[in-house]
Amino acid sequence: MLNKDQIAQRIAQELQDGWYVNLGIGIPTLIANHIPEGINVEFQSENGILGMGPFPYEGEEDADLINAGKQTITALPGAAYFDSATSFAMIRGQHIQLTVLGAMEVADNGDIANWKIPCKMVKGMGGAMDLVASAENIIVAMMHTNRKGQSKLLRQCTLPLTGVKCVKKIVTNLAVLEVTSEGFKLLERAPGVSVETIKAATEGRLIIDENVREMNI
Amino acid sequence: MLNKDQIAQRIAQELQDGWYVNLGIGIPTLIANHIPEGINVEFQSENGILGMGPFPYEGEEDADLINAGKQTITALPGAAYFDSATSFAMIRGQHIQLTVLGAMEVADNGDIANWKIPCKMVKGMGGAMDLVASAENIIVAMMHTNRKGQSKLLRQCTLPLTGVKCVKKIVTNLAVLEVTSEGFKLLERAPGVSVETIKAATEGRLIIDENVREMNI
Amino acid sequence: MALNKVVENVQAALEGVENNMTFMLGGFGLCGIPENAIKELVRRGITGLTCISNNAGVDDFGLGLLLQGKQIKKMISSYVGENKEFERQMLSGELEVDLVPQGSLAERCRAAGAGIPAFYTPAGYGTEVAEGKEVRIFDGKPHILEMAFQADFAFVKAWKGDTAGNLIFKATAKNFNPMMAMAGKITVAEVEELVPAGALDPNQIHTTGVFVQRIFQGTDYEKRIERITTRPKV
Amino acid sequence: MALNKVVENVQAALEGVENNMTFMLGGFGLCGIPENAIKELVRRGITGLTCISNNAGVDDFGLGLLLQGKQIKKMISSYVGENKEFERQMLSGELEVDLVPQGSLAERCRAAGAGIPAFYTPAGYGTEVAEGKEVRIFDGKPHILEMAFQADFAFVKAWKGDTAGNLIFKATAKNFNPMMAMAGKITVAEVEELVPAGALDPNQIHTTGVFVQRIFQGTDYEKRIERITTRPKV
Repeated sequence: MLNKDQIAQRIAQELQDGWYVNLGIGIPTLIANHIPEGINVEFQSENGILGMGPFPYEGEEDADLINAGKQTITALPGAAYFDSATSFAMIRGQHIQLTVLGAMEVADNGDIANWKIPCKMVKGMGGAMDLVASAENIIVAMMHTNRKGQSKLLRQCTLPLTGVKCVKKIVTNLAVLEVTSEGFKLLERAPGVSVETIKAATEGRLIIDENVREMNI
Repeated sequence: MLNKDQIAQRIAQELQDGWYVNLGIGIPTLIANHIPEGINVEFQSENGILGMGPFPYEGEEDADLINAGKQTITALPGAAYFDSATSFAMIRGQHIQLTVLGAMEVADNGDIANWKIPCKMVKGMGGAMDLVASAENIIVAMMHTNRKGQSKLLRQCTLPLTGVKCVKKIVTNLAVLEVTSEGFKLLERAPGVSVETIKAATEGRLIIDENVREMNI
Repeated sequence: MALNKVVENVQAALEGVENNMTFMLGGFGLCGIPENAIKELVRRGITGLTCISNNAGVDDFGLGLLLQGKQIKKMISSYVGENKEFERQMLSGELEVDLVPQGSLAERCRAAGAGIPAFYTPAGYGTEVAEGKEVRIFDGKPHILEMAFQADFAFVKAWKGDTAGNLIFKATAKNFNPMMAMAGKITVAEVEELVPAGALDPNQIHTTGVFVQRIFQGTDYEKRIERITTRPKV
Repeated sequence: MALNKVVENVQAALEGVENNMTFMLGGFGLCGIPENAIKELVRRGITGLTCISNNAGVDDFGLGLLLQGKQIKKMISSYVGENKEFERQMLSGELEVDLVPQGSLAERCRAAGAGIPAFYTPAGYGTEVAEGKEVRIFDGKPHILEMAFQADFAFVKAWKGDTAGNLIFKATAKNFNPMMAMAGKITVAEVEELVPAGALDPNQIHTTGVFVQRIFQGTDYEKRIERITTRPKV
């Protein structure tokens, strides 16, 4: 079973040289720490920066330089700043090759719910709806089940949707899955995790080929 | 009867302090030479400059600095450059207080035709359709009649339209007229030009009050 | 000569604000917010406001200050609830909240400034954001029709500005400020540094003075950081 | 590390251009046109092209060079006919011409790059430009629906650019270049001065590298002026 950092590490293996990438808050943020050798990517934060660098050293924070999670950041050489309309022009116009974000639920048709729980305080969708509606390549990073042990990979989402038929791939603590027209296709299982465990933790339709390989982590 | 420079001079009297103004090619261009004392306006050229200044001195032309008529220009202190989308955001978004342009025909409901003559070479509308469709305040600068002596102020345009019901005021070599729901209202006549002359030269509906005053030129 | 948009201070800049108006306020989180204008709105105590702003501040800073005084009737934002008073007012029904996808929020501001009354976007299709909105397929993909906003005033904050109203923003403090500057019937810009017309390079202007009706030199900027995050020096 | 978009020369930059493709070309008149790309398109002799460009050059410069070789099938522009060969081909029916209001041309490029499939504008309502287009009333005023363009390649010209593809334009040579850069499936930028990533101030970037697939150092810029207009020294 993977921990959160290992989920990020596994997703980092999906990165391709030359990609622009938008990382959501939570697990996706950790991906920046695991970029494979020889792979060069540039991070976009939707509040207005391309070429986002690491957090600043203590005492070097700049109130005018933050990421979409409102954390202080730095800019790498070759970075550029832009306004919010231009930022979402990049996103909506499919100039960002990969979006990674967390989710509360994913359905086996690619629907995603990650912004609202009815009867609870709603904070808003931020940029998530724009991101999922436009990204050509969306990976969801999440735990396979919720705190009550219920599957987050469903036949149909029960929570209000963020986007429809948009998720392409899911990396959880248990597995790597691809969304196909017939449901979740199990691509890889986490080290030491059996296909049966994944089956039991997945409520949506699950396609299992012979010999599902173990992740290389 | 006014010459072209005097038409420009009369229109310049309409300028109000603090206005942004877009001047079309031809007579409108001459307006910049007649800005009244104490009136401060800024000129926009739709190819991407606010704060357009006079032509450069010989030998100081910059190929990268032209106006919408493709003439070399200069920029005044406080000028700004911008792209074409932003330029027309200013125009379409009604941030420019006055547009002055020439016309081949104006109808007494405010329709204007100034871009195309059927069966002749068509050069295109450039920015004219955007300007007339959006400007709150459009003044047409033109001769009252065409080369054949026919009226250019019509009941209805015969040429393909540039915009509908948009012209507010017309300054010609003979008169100043306002477009009202009942037709062209004669506001002023050029020095030495009789109301009868204007009547004869105007094909569209003409509203004539008693004592039409002579222009102050 | 360049036009002069300078007003003496924040009081003069906010001349004409009234109860029940709609305002746009630049900023992302607490970054790039018009601190001076917000303080003056608090001081004036006007109420019934509709505020279009990506976020709603924190309890004791930014738009949170207007919430404390119950001056806001409705928030139009993409992400809110970083403060308790907001949550209380929202749950009690005192505060109306309209949540808009961030990209649609930005584009609806730009559209307002650009004379585009409406446009199609895929964002929000199939979600509750699309409820009551026209759906249309383009190139096989469903989109929804989103409308331009309208605002009586837009309050923006820039790094540098000149007397003609030209603005330059710094780093990610740019965010929503340029589009909101385009969209206000009256746009009020406060700047950290006000310089004479001609002092800024015309190639480097982010927002041209044509969009700005009033500009003033801001004072006492706190520029609070919401989440200071650092790494250790190696 | 910033991504590297640099290609060696114009030949490499135009890899993949083919007959019958649709191109966008930046520039207003002869100001800010991608001189190197145009010359290379002429050299390659590809034909059947659809060119989206505000103007069509003059007889012996700019897009006029492509017209001389009868490489263009269709022009989508706002203002054309500054050259005799254009006129001849248009009147003889060899050349198809689609005239678009300049603001709609600019916005349709931006829309293409911004993932906005369509938008409403008042420009052209009631004219032949509106023929066959949806009309809708917003706030009492009629608007027409305009669609985003599509382009296989966009060719733009900038003043300075860095290896990451970030661009800075000079004065009014900016014009259509930034929106077209956003809109090309492959955007090729040629620059007067190519510098290393990090050499340009990130606050001053006009077009970010995310929109640019290939960048190269242009050569032999003529930068011809269409209408030299001067005033006498007093």
